[in-house]
Amino acid sequence: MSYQIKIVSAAVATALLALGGTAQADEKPVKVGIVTFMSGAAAGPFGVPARHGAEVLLEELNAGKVPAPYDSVGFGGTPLEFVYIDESGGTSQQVTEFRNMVDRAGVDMVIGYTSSGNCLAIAPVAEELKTLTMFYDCGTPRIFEDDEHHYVFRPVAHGTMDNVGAAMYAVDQKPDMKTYAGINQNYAWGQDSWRDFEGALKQLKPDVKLTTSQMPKLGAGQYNAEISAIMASNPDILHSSFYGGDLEGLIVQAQPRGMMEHVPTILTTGETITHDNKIKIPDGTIIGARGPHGVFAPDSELNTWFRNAYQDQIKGDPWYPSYKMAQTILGTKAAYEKAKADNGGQAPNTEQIIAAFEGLTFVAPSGEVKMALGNGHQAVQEVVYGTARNVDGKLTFENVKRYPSEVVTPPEGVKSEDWIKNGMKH
Amino acid sequence: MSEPVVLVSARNLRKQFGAVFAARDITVDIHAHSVSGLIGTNGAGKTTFVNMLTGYLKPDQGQIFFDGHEITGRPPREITRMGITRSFQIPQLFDSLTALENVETALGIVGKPLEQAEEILARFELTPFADALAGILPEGVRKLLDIALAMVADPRVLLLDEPTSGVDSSEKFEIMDRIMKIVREAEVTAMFVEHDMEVVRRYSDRVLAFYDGSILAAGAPEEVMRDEKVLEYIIGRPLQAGRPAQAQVVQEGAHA
Amino acid sequence: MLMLPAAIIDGIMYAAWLFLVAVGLTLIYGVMKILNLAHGAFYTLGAYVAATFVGFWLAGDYNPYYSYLLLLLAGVIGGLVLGVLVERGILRRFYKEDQVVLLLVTYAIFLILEDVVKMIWGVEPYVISQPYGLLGSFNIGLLYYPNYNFVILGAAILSGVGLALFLKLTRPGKLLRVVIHDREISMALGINVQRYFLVTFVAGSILAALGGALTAPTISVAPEIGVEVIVLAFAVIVIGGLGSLPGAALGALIVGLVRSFAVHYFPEVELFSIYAVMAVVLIVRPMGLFAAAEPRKI
Amino acid sequence: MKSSSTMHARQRARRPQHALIALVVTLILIALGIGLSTWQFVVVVALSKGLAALGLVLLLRCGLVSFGQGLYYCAGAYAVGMAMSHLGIRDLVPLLLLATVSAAVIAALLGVLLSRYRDIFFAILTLAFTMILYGLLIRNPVLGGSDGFNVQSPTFFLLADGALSRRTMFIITAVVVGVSIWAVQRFLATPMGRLGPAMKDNEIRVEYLGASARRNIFWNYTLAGALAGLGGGLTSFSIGHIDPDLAFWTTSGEFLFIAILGGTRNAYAPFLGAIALELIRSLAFQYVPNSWQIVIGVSMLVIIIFLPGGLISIARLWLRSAARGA
Repeated sequence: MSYQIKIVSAAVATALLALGGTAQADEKPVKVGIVTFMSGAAAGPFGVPARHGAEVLLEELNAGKVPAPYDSVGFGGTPLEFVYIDESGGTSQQVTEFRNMVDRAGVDMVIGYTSSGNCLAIAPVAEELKTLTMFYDCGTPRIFEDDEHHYVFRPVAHGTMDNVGAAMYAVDQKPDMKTYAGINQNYAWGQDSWRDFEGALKQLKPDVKLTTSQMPKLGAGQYNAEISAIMASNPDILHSSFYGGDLEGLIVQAQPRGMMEHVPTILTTGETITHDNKIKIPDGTIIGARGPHGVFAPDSELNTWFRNAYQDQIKGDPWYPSYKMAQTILGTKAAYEKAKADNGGQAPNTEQIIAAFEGLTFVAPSGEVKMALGNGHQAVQEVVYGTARNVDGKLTFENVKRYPSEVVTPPEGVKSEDWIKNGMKH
Repeated sequence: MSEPVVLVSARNLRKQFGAVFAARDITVDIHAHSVSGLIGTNGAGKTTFVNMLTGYLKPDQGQIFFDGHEITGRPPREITRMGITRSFQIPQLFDSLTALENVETALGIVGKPLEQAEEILARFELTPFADALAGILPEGVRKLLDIALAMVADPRVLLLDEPTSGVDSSEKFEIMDRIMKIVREAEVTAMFVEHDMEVVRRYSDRVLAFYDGSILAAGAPEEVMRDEKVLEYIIGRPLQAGRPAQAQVVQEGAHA
Repeated sequence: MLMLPAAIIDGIMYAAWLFLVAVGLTLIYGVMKILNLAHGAFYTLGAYVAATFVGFWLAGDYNPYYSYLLLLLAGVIGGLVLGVLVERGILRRFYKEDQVVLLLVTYAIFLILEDVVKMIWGVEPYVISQPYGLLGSFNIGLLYYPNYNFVILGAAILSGVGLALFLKLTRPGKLLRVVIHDREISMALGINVQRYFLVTFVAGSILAALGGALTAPTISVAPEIGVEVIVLAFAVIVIGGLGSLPGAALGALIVGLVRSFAVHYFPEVELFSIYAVMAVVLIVRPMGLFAAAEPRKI
Repeated sequence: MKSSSTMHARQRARRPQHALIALVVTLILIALGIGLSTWQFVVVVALSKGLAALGLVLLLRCGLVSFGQGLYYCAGAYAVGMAMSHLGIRDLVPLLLLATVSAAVIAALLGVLLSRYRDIFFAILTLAFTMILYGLLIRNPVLGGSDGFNVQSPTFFLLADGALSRRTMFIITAVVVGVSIWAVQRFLATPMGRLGPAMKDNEIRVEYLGASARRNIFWNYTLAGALAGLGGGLTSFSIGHIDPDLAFWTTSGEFLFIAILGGTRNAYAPFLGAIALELIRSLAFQYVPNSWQIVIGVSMLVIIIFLPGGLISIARLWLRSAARGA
């Protein structure tokens, strides 16, 4: 109730200001809760670069420095205010924080969440509180495949394509492969990634044989036995959805033993460790970025702007989670502004933003994004893989292949698991 | 008095700790309503005997009967419920509860109304300490409270393990007077372990003299204390040898 | 084939590492009867100090072989400073409390130290992998093992044997055994128990920090690395028997070999939880494999 | 004699008040929750955790520290979630009963074993058991693995119209808590309930008074499990999502913290502790977002040193002086 009133009054205020011409300093901003991991294992690889992405967007959008079609200040002329929340602490903590943001901090909408568990838990709460919520990173397809949502959007692709794409790339690059192996963390992310990869690979090349599937627990840290087991089983290709400290630890331990030189390794989140030269990635390692993000983002004016703005402000390269955050914020902006236009130039209410967001196609630094699944609430995008090659001490990518969304994502109404099982047909 | 009834009967009890015999062969009958004093040097087997009777230790050999039922090796709580209770050389109290709450807890376990707690404290002349925490009471009071807890269940047999050890010698007789008054009133069969021969002489009907895990002599106090072997092995020559044994006990209590 | 020797080597190396990270925990428990939940945080801190020292050294283009010395130094300095601070600043006030209250106290210390680490070093991982590969490697067929593993193995053996000899042969070691056996008696004998506690806690802290420092080159140093370590160290010493040095060694070998053989032979049968092993051992032998029974006095 | 009669009066007065005080506390809770509606959710979460901590209070009174209370919290929550999705039960009453009973059954089974253990070994074994459940759940894709799954709002047969509103859920939670407080206060007044502190002090004496320490621990443990199961069931409604984290040992650590913070003197204490923790956490998140663990850790140490009786001891002093002033 009070929320609706707030929105309407904000809308009226915005409309009056809009009539007066330029945005003014005392205008009530659009308040957005930004939720990313600031502690725990997912902070370093995902949470921190994503938050940096949000910080860059906030400054650039409020200064009106983003290129067209995003050149208006904030959202439709109204400046933005971000409230940053740490995503750690578990679902119970996150549900509490989400309610606090809405009930007490009075945010207008929420953008965030890397953990699939958190996304699953937040979605019904967002519905209950009628709060527009955009997921920027979490991978599980269950969000829109198991449930329908009205207030929840995911303007980035879900995780199925990461591993389907990985399987396709493996087959493309090694058409005569006979064996495969995997090392994934023993929790939902690792289990789902492995299931999708193995399922897709078996569809593409039914005669491949598994040598060993290692599932150490999250944060195990010591992988020497697993590395021995993988090397002893001598597979043609190795799949891993490791990330963050676990991924770096695996590579550090594999390096002096030559595992990754010996066995080409697919790292589905590998892009996150390509930036700061902490770790030498062996030639031949197959790197993914969970979409056309980061190093695989296509050349465009938007991409150049984002990369430069990010480098200026953060003093480093944007990683794929930074891109996904930027894409989510810009998608929301696109929906907001479309809704505003549909509303005769007045600030839209939540329902109007939702109507505009559903099925929207927008551009981002990572290229074109279509809200094609989940009744227009779930984006699809291409997936990109490339092979690492160190040239003069600099990491480059060769054999970069882009798989369009139609090939790597199930069509509307089909569950990812069934789609893979049934041959990934369209 | 009518024909004495044997209430507790121990047959050939043996208990060994490693190479040491704590009890070699203890056979004894305890008559109903008697008060027995258990004497003997340290390590003679008195406390082991008490511990076996109350189920803390299981004898390696032999049998214990109580009122015609065998109770050998039964756990303490069962033996307690059958009617044999005890006090301890180091009082076993609930130190963070008040004296009153100590007794109430005991009453609760036994299933008696808690209101009786004050009467029981009064009976032991402990009423002034009712609201004091048991952990900070003086040793003599703790000893009495320990016995009060043992009496809550209306036992038929009460075993007292050194009721006056650690108590100032001037208070000894006062404490024993109180205890024995209650014991006699309640017509409880009692046994007490004691090093002070004067206390034994004054309060027991019968004396069991332990030596090296066996009973050296048993009988009326005067009789046993005149026994040659008892004099030689346990009491030593009157008055001189009783003291060191006692001092040893106090030392033992200090760090246990 | 390759599998059996690989499984044994992996198991032993993992066991050596486990022992190294667990020995401080069992030492502290043995002497002080404190199960130090903050042990993992000491490990983390050692790893961070090492990462800082070595990172600085390598950035300066100095002789990389000295970085091994820096690892050692990081463990000793990190453990010493933290151990003294925690023992003198916090733990000492709680010695009169129950064992279980002390468990909560160390849990609180664990929570505090986790945040302290984040405040000092942030959440982004540090990688200082150069010392790991620098010593070359040996191989069995296809399988290459970095020689750095011998550094861990050596440190484990040295700390274990060293401690055992110290307890057995030296005068302070013998006195320490008295403290372990009976705190009250040793106080009555005039042994300065407080000082032995400080020294023991600091020694345990140094061992934990050293474990972290020596592990640092093989991992990515992140704030949460200690959580897994405390779990493993815990399991190792519970299985072996709390406070027992040979118990810790046996526990480490059991956990190490079981894990290694599971990884090599039954990866599809998910490695049963280490907690299950722990529970089974406690059910069968309620005090662990090597613990001395405590006499009860009445 | 005089002191004796006042003691009698004190004892007699103690008993009939349980129901009344529990009722008043429940009504105050409901009034506060409805008055401060933005805090309603935080209070509901705190109350559910308070129930689990109440179970710990029973154990702590016996001198036992469990690092595994999360096992039953999780079991209760999963019982609700599974009954909803697999059995189609939507009504709150059978769901909460199921949560309580299934947790109690597991607790009873493990209690047979755990009642043999004391001190640190009890703590370690309880921790091991909760982590075994955590490990099992994480590997179980049918139950959503580590991501867990969502739980719908329940219905209530007395209120015909569909899923319950937040406010109704709040009132129901407050009433459940009120009833639990009353029941536990009653239990604490029974001989077995009174035995707890005695067990903590001296198990030998307890045995030599004819009571079984193991049996007593068994019942306290089972009851503690049941309370945590009830709390877990309520949590699954308020959070609307359950996952294996509920069984992770840090969840149990949080319950312990709540119990220590509140105190173990009576059944009200853990709820005071739970609400205080949520307040501390909210404030810490607001003012020191990156070091709230330090705040929690330090307050834990401060409580152990300066306030071993927990917050309830302050509350009692305050109430007593207020009563004297009135």
